[in-house]
Amino acid sequence: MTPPDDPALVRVLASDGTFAPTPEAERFLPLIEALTDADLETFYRDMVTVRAFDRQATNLQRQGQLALWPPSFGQEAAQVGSVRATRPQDHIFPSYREHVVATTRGVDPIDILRVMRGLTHGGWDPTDPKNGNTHIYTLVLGSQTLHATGYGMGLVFDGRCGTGDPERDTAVIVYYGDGASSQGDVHEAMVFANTYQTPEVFFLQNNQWAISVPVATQSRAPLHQRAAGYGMPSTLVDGNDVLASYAVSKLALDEARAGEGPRAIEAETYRMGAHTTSDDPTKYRTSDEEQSWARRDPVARMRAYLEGRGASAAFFEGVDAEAAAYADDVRVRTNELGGLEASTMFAHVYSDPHPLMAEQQRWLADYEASFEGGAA
Amino acid sequence: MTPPDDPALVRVLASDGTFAPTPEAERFLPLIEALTDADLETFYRDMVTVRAFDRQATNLQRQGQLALWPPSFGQEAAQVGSVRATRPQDHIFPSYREHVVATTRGVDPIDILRVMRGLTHGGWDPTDPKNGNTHIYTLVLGSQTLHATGYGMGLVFDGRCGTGDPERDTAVIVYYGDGASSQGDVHEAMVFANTYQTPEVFFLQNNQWAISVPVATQSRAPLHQRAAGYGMPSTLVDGNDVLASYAVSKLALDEARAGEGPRAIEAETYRMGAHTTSDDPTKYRTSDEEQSWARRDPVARMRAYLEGRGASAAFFEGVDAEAAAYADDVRVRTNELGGLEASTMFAHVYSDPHPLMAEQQRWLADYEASFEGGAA
Amino acid sequence: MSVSTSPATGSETAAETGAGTAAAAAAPAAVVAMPFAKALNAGLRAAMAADDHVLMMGEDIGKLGGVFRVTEGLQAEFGDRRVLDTPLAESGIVGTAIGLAMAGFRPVVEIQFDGFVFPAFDQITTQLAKLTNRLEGAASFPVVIRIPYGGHIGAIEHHQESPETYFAHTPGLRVVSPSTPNDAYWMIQDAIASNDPVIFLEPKAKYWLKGEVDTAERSLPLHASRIVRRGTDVTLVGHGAMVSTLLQAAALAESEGTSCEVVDLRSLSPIDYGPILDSVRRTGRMVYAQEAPGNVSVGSEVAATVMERAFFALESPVIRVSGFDVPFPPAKLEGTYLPDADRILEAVDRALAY
Amino acid sequence: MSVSTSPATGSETAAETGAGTAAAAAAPAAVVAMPFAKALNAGLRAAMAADDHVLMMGEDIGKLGGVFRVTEGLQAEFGDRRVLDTPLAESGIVGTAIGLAMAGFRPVVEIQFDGFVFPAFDQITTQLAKLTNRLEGAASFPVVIRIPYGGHIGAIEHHQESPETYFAHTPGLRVVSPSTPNDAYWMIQDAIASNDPVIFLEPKAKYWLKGEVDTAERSLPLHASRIVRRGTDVTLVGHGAMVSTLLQAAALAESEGTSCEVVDLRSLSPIDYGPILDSVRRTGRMVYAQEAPGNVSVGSEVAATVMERAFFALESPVIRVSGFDVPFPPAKLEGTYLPDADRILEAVDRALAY
Ligand SMILES: Cc1ncc(C[n+]2csc(CCOP(=O)(O)OP(=O)(O)O)c2C)c(N)n1
Ligand SMILES: Cc1ncc(C[n+]2csc(CCOP(=O)(O)OP(=O)(O)O)c2C)c(N)n1
Ligand SMILES: [Mg+2]
Ligand SMILES: [Mg+2]
Repeated sequence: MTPPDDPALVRVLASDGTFAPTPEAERFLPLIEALTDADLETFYRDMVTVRAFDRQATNLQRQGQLALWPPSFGQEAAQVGSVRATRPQDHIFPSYREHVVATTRGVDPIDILRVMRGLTHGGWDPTDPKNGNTHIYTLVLGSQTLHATGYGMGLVFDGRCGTGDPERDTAVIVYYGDGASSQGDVHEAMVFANTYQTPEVFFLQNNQWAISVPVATQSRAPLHQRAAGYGMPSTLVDGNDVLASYAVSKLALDEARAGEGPRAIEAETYRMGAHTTSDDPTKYRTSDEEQSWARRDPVARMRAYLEGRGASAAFFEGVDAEAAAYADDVRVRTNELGGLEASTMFAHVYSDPHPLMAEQQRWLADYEASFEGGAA
Repeated sequence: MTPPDDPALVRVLASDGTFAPTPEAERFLPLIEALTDADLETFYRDMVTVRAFDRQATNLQRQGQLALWPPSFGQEAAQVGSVRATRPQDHIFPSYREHVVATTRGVDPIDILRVMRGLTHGGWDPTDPKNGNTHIYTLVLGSQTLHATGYGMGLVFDGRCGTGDPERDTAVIVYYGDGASSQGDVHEAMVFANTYQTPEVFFLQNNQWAISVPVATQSRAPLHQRAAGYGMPSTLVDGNDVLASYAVSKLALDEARAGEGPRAIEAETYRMGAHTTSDDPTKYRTSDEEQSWARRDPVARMRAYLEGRGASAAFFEGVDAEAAAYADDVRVRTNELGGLEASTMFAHVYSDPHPLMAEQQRWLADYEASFEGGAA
Repeated sequence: MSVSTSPATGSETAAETGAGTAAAAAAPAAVVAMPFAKALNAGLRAAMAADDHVLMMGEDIGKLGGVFRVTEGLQAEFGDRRVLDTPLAESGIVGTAIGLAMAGFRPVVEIQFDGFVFPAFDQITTQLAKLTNRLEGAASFPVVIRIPYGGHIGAIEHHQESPETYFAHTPGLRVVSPSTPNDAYWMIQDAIASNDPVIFLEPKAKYWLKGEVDTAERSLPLHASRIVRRGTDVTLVGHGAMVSTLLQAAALAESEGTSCEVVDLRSLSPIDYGPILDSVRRTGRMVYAQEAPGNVSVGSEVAATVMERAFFALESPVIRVSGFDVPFPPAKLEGTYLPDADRILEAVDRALAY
Repeated sequence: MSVSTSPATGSETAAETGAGTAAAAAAPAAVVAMPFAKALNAGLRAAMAADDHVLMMGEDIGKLGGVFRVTEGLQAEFGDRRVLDTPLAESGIVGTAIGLAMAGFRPVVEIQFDGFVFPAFDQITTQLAKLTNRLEGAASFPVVIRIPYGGHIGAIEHHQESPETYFAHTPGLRVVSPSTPNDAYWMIQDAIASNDPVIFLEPKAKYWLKGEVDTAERSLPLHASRIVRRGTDVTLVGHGAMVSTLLQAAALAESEGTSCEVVDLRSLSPIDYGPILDSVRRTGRMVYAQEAPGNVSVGSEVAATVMERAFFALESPVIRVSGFDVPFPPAKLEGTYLPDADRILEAVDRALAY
């Protein structure tokens, strides 16, 4: 649980925000140098905004507005860096903690909360352009990696990658955790991805824990080493360094889009909060460990870097105010959320008409009507 | 499909039987030098005998005596080498083509044929000492790798490995194919094996084909490279070289037994026959390919080596005669196999009494009796 | 409750050969005799030709044409981007088929044998079956999973099972099983045309059964059941390979003076109860036959529902004839395990004895 | 056909608290009040203390004590070689449990939630359920798979399902579900003592239910059903969390003048039909309630079998009240989806109207 010191690690910003690239980071520096000040500010703003949202959601759960909340707290840099490296045409397959990814791609945070409130299993429509090709959360760990790979196969078969046209070539990026990495589906996804040379990035957020189980239980070897066995290049990145996370994702996505096949990234990060609002991390981890990772806080690190580059106090205040407003808006709109029609239960089980659905929906309507009439 | 020339390859005998160790084979030579002439002759006898049995079984299937036969033809060196490296206390988890392994450990070949004749799903009792701790065949590809790993976990928990006592320390070896390597269960088995440091050897027979699908479809990278991702040492061996196969297995099993954790071996070999007697390989592979592998025949190679060491014609004649007698005996005993009592269907579905079994068995007995009485 | 959508053919041979009298009467028929497996092949070919996003995935379906040769020639005709010999991993096959459906494809997956569908069970039940619902209808998942199923071929373990219960119980899936070449030809095309996931169960015992296929017009919708023999005393119901066993039993019963009506279920989810209830209301007795273990099975559902809906019409309870509640036994015992005409007649006798 | 092995308690609160009157009468009772989850914990502890080859496996069952704290304290007491926080892979957990059973262990597996059992489905159905049979009895597979199941807790997707049908249909498995702390305490020990694989379904809605546990003596064998309330007009049957709903319905019915008998199934495979048939022969009517989707379900089996075996005793068909045939809906709709006392009473009315 000490900070990663694997020689393969790509890191650009030290914990204190100083620009101190590791040797492995050298080849990524041009990508970082190409970033404008506005880009850097956007990265920071993304992280701060979604952290405020995340804190708000935790509070909403405590207030009984949500059934559950799985915080993204601590993983903002891994998520912002990778998602800001995507292009609009790319497809995003999250697991279930990718709030930063989803909202950055355009998903309304309320739609995530609707899932956690028990109003929907999906939340948003991935085919609606406003959601930035963000597929819905998947709760059965690892299963989304196969969906992403299948989507990537479709891109290959339809000639939607490797044409050399950056506006058209499309990649997929799939998110999964250190715990999920043990699932057979993740293996099979890597097998298929390499066989069909999908334009795909496997983005592993190793946040050190799968609920109460440390990553050491999943693997004694660093997880990024698995990719080589499939013939797939992989990169280990400091996931709490938004610049490094951006750069390694950008390169991997560009290569994937260009038709060079799938890529893997392991982002070393830390779940700074509880697994979910139902969880009590004090049962299984030490506050020493938590504190050591608090010192690597991705938001503080980027802030220090921007300060070092001369960002103004007004900028930070502005971002904080924006974030607070964003979180407030979420609270207001959560409180306004309505209920659910019982009939929705039957509406989309099938796409084509289905006699059992019609029958049961009719039965339920009649049954409910019988109460309204004062019967039973 | 050209012969393996991976620099990692361990090979001792060239295709023509000359002793020509590859650089990687150097460290295994002491294990080979320790073999006696009798050992070498045993290896050869094993291979010839089971090849004769295998041919006999193919014939028996053609004569309608078996429903199906999956030949081991061509894979004798991989199987003999690895199984002769086991110790009596070791546990063996075959897939379904390990006829050489099973019979060498003591399984009666008739028991394998009983499975393929439709008389039993199991065939033999792995808890009967005469079967050398050989577990039964598993047809759902890859699932046996988890059973082997669980068994290995039991050995660890019971302190039955790593004590330093070679008579007592126990290992497991599990066999699987290049096709099966794509299954999620194989991945999960490697995850668990490495987490619990099981005394286990994952023995992959890469016979180049999964029915009609070439190994290139399963992986673009050599399969032995997967192990490293789990932190597990692995060895690539020429599986048609019985000496090399023996030596790499011996070392891996010794290390596993000694408590050093799991090991992986990929044996490059070739399925010289059809997938099963239902298969027609001419549909999917060239006779050029088959011929190039015929030149690497494991039995011919070992014979040439023994001839080079001065084995007598009488020895080879003796082995051939023994093998023919063995195969004859199998034919005779196959023809003598009886039928099956219907009641056996209910006998072992559960270990403890079960009302539905009792009821249905009784019903069936009454029903069958009703015909005997001339009724219905 | 729907009413029978099809005229009965009135003869068991017509059902066996698959000549739909309705279609034959309605349109100039293009009737060709072919085996069941070839009819499937022709149906798949037609679907692939009609829509270039129909794609086949599975183990050994390319050069080899599948272990039962159902996809024979399709890779040669449509290329290896449309007929994929995948890596050997069933969860991977179904999981990537889901992703391909998201990308606009209509994947048709072949599972090599009934017993090998279980590694894909999670992707089928928690993902494929539920994704349309999870997405509130934003996307459809037109994935067909073809599974050769059932016994009668004397094969080793895992090669003779009838897993339909697992799928029929799962909301979001459709489950069908043709019993004749004509149905094979049309139902596979209708399954591919369906916007929902369809578990397509192919009674492997019938792959070599020859019958007439009317390539001009389908006789029935995908989810309709069909009366394949008229009778007055007892209604016999089943699906897949059991249909011919039921017809055999009906023929034997006739020689003993009992008139049996036979219904081919065709669709196991949803079940078209119309023709069955209609029949049972006339006969007052019903026997259900299936190869699967009987405990908690499709037969349990049909029996419970028919007894519920035709309670007063029944002279006897619905009698179920099923595989025993044991794993499919070694092949030498399949004759005992599988319901045959005699066991069906024994049940008919029991029904008549009430 | 067995006959009821238990005296009815004659009161719904006794059933709720789990005080077995039979046991109480027979032996000096050591009765302790505790919540259902604690009763399971105590049962697990007793089994581990009695046999050092009983071993727990699962996700987060060690330090955390399981997400429902059912294994709380066991790792501290028995060590991390007997209470394993495994890698996160359900097929791996069940598959290695099988290997451990081969090595002489009696593994007790925890699946974190109902919806996450499916990745292990292949190992459960093609391996665990069949290995004893495959080995012709040469080895037993005493593996218990504990699954918190069912709704009522307002949780997100995959956390509220009732997958019993998949297991009850599978030969080689036993499937049980306690509904009271006393049953939880004893049934988990009996399941571990069983030489067969047992799917142990824990109605998670009841984890916090307090009741009396008689730690001195079990009241019933593992596979017995139990009449938990006497009545004369309609027999209500169910399992798990539904039992208390049935008792609630029975109480309401009583106030309207209808006397309901309530049977707790306890074992879903095998089913102990004795007490049910006995009851139905007296009442002539039956309602079956379950949370699972009704189509092809345990309820279908019970309905079909009861109608078959008590055909002439029935005044009305068996009426089933089930979850709808849809995926378990978002939590805000669980109140509509899950059968409640009103829906059971509606079914009682329908039964009485025949
Ligand atoms: C197949 C499956 N098994 C179990 C669970 C229950 N579960 C939800 S999250 C979780 C831990 C996941 O750990 P990891 O993959 O590292 O992701 P993280 O929570 O750290 O983001 C578990 C066990 C699940 N969702 N799916
Ligand atoms: C899970 C599963 N899927 C499919 C099959 C059908 N099948 C039997 S053998 C085989 C090919 C196996 O290839 P490989 O693992 O390389 O072993 P080999 O036959 O070459 O020894 C297939 C697809 C099976 N037995 N199990
Ligand atoms: Mg994690
Ligand atoms: Mg192979």
